[in-house]
Amino acid sequence: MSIEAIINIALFVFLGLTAFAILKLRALFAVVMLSAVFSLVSAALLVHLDAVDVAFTEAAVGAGISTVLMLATLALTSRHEKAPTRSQALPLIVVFLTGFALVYGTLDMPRFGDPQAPIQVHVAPKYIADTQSEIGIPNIVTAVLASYRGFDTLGEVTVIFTAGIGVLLLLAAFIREPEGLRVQTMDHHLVLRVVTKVLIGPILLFALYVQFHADYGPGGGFQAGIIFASAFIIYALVFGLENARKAVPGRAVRLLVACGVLLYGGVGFVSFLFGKNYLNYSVLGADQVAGQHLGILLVEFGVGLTVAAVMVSTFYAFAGQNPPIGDEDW
Amino acid sequence: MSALVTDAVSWALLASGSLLVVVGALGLIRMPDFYTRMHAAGITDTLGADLILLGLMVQAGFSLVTVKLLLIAAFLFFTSPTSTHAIANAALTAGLKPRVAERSSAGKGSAAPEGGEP
Amino acid sequence: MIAAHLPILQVAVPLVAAPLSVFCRRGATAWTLTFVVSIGAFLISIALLGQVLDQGVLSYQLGDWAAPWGIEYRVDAANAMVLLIISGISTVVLPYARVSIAHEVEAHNQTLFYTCYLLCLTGLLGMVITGDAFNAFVFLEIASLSTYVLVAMGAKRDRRALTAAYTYLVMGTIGATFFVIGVGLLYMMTGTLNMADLAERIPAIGANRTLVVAFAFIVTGLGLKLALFPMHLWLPNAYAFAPSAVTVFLAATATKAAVYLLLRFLFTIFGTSFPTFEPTLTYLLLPLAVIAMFAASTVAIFQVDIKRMLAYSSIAQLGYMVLGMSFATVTGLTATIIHLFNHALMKGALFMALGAVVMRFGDATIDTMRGLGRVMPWTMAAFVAGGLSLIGMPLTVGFISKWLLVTAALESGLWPIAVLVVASSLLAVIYIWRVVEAAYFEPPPEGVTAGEAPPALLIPTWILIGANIYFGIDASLTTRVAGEAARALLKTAS
Amino acid sequence: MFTATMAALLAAMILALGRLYLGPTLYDRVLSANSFGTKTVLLIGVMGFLTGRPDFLDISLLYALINFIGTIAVLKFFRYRTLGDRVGPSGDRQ
Amino acid sequence: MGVSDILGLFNYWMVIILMMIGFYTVVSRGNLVKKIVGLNIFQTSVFLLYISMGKVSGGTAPILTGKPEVYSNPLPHVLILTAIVVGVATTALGLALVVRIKNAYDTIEEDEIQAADDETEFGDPQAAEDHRR
Repeated sequence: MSIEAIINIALFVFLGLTAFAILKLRALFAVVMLSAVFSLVSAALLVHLDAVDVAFTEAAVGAGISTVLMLATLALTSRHEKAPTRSQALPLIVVFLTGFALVYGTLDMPRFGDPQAPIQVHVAPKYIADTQSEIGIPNIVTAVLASYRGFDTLGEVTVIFTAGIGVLLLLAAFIREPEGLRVQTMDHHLVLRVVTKVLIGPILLFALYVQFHADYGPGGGFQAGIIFASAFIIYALVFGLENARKAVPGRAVRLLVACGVLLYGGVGFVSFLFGKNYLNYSVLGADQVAGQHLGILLVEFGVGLTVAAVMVSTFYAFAGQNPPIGDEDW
Repeated sequence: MSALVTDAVSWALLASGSLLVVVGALGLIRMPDFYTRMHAAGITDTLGADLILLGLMVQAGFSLVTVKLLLIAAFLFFTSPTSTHAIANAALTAGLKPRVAERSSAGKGSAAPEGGEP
Repeated sequence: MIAAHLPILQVAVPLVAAPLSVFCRRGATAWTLTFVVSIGAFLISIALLGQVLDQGVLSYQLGDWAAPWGIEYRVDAANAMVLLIISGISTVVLPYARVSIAHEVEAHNQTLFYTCYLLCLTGLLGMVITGDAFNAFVFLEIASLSTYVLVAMGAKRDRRALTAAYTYLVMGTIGATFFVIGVGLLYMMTGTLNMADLAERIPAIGANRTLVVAFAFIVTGLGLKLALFPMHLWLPNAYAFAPSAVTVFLAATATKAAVYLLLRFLFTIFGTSFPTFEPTLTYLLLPLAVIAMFAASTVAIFQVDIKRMLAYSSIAQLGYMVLGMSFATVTGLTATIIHLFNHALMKGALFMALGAVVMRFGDATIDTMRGLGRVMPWTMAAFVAGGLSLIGMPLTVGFISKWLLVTAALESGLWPIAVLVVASSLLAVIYIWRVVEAAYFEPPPEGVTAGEAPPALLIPTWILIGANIYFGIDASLTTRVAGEAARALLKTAS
Repeated sequence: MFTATMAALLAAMILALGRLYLGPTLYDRVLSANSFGTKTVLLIGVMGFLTGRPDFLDISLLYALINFIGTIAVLKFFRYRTLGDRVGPSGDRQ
Repeated sequence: MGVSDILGLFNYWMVIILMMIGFYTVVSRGNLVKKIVGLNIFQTSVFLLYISMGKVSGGTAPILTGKPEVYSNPLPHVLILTAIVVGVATTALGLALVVRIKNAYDTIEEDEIQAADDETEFGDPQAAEDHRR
């Protein structure tokens, strides 16, 4: 067995153990930490399986944003799960049936890594062969994401936009009024404050790098948006939510959310002026490659804008809730 | 010749880094209470991680990869102790007492005094 | 020139309008924008249907990338019809929503409510029009996520809207994930995501266990989404506690889009020659449909909340649709597709009438209905007309659906099924009669004075009732289009 | 050599996972999760060298960042019970 | 079924085990947050299913290097990027709903919510209990 196979197996075993621990533990706090670990390990596995872009996103989403949101929810709800009271027989039967159906389905699958599998010989080879000449960027994933299947990505931005609007609709009314309340921040944590201050600049730079380097390496608007948002989140965590709101008010964030989607959708309409189909970027530049390049840059920027704004506004909505937990709970 | 030297240096760095990481992890699982575990994990992790990254840098030579490794090392160098410090601080202020023989009963009850904070 | 871009405009216009509506400062402005967009979408869908009937299948390649590599929009009679239902109902619901939503949703949420509504519309239209399996998933999720939020907006009236939305979210996500697993397995075996390309490649593979499992997962996932009988648990509360206008819109469109997607996967992609096609339809979908017709109708009889009663009735009606498709004949599919349309009309009207009651009294339990025949005569008349259509009285659209369904059953030689369809209508008589009895044969409670719902609610309700009767008398247009759609799905020449 | 480092990291990861599962205090869990994160950063780095394409270190950098934010969020959650600003007369603790 | 088959399907089987643990967490646990975590695991394992099928033995990440190389399939990566976004959107909405439910019911346990709902519907808890039997 090669070292690669061993890494593969080891990471899968880690995932299995983590998932099982999540199922078993009833301390919700530990469950959330474990789910972050689950995300990190699966992201490592994704790198191992050559999906660097996906790993990038999974880490930022699973270990980053989801964890922060879950912690916020725990802070507002409760941290212990009751022992299950219902009978577990029916769920167990359903799950076993589903599992066996899937295992049955694997028997006719092409084997792992098979270069002759149907998906390696039908649609995908064209992307690998033609990206250089048709789009002119080395990162094939970005090319497919933003151009060949650009409409899926427009849908993806719309999904995240929907989530942002949905969270606002659900939670906005419950955001606490800031006036007249004593605001307490992590001010006295001197070490944290200094380190955070030092780090925020580089984090923002890193976000820009990821945003505009997507053509050449792993990354793109989505990942950059999350990194950008995480700079704000860490600022809000350490220096207080009110200070963060002063820097970027909620209303502005809400409009930025819309701007990103509009930019992406609007770029699509430009092609109409030249008699081409929706989302054909080739018309944007002097030749096809230049046009595609510019188009991808624009739509990736739209994605980044919406994602960053949605993440910040979602964080505001969660973090601005009134905590119902009493001190004696601890 | 120089390839041999860089390899040897990098291997030495990687080996010592790995050793530290494993020792730290062992400490994390074997030590008796939170503060000792933190001691084991916090200190060895930072050094172990930076040694491993240093070893990789020696492997990579002068390239963009080295720059990125350097950034990661710098980042870990800053954040890892900060996190450990913050965790310890939080634990202490929340009233988690170190397991000390006998004398620990003195300051029991309320959390550590305000002055204990940085 | 614009005519060539109609397929994408159908989706892109509401999609771009959604972020635009965020800029509106007042709910009324957002409503106006939504209404205008909805009318636009309706006109586009009419034009699309016209084009399809004239020229046959339309194909639109997004970004000008050729089909299996890029995403393709593919419009034939089947999805053109569903697009028309969705955008048409949306256009009728919106004038109703303006008053009803202003009443039922918090003032500060009005603007974003319409953003969410537009997103829901976008998602439904997008998942119906697309010719790409994965793109269908993306838009399915846009529709679902916005639906969860729209349902939760009922929390101002009753906190149970929140739990209903949560249950819907969990069940819906499980359904969508099953769907994605199925699509993934299909992709694994064929290498393509384009529906037309899939349809070509699947028969070439022959008997394959992975494909069978893919089939099972897609059917189960979509079954969850369309509330197929044992997987319907999310539906009753979601419909009962959502704001009235949302209930109308969802009952008339959301499950219909899922039914369409199931039809598309069963008939176009897997095709009648797929090994598990016959057994699944005959031994799984048909019995489930029959059980749904009876079980859900029986449960409906015992409901106190009339909104929930109608929700259970919807599950029974979805049973009719699934029954029609399980015959796998042109008549059966015609019955299914025409029932998609007809059910949207009748349930839309019924839920609208109930919404008017909810607006006046705060709820719509059987108790509230007492004496309403005198208190709100026009609203209750609409309810009775819609109820008759639901039962399947001649001269209403309900009759057309049932007639076609019975014909299809007899054509397939399944006369017991035909008897069961008629028998199940009797259950509908019972639950509608309960309401009629309370409304017309019991006196209104003390202190309730006569007071009709505002015209803004009544006019849309009566438009739908009018459509119920018009298309019940002259069904030639709908039958022709539905027949065309059925033939397109079965790939038989028209 | 990379293989040995990798093995060491995997071993350390499983030990950290064990501590995360065992607890017993919440602080132990934060500590082990943080330590697990650091090891994942290193693992990705070494993995790049092992497969001969070490240019994906951006991911490691992101992990390190996320790990830090996660820890800070957890601590804020611990100390103030909310990710927003702790308010009210009760202050951060009596 | 030989050793090569077992190794060749190992990934898929592990993915299925993970999926089922996630799925079981969703359907069997009554805590609303735990259900969301379960959904996350379920979805993440679907991501691994897609990515596993795109891997080519000896392949490398689909970022062109200019040299002739074998690349893993980029299409599943693109699909999963979209799916991850859908996943986080679902998580955010689900958690927002949980927060609202906690505000409205003061609990996030399914059975307690059910009991509270029965009480509103049937008056007192005893009648609700009778009704369920």
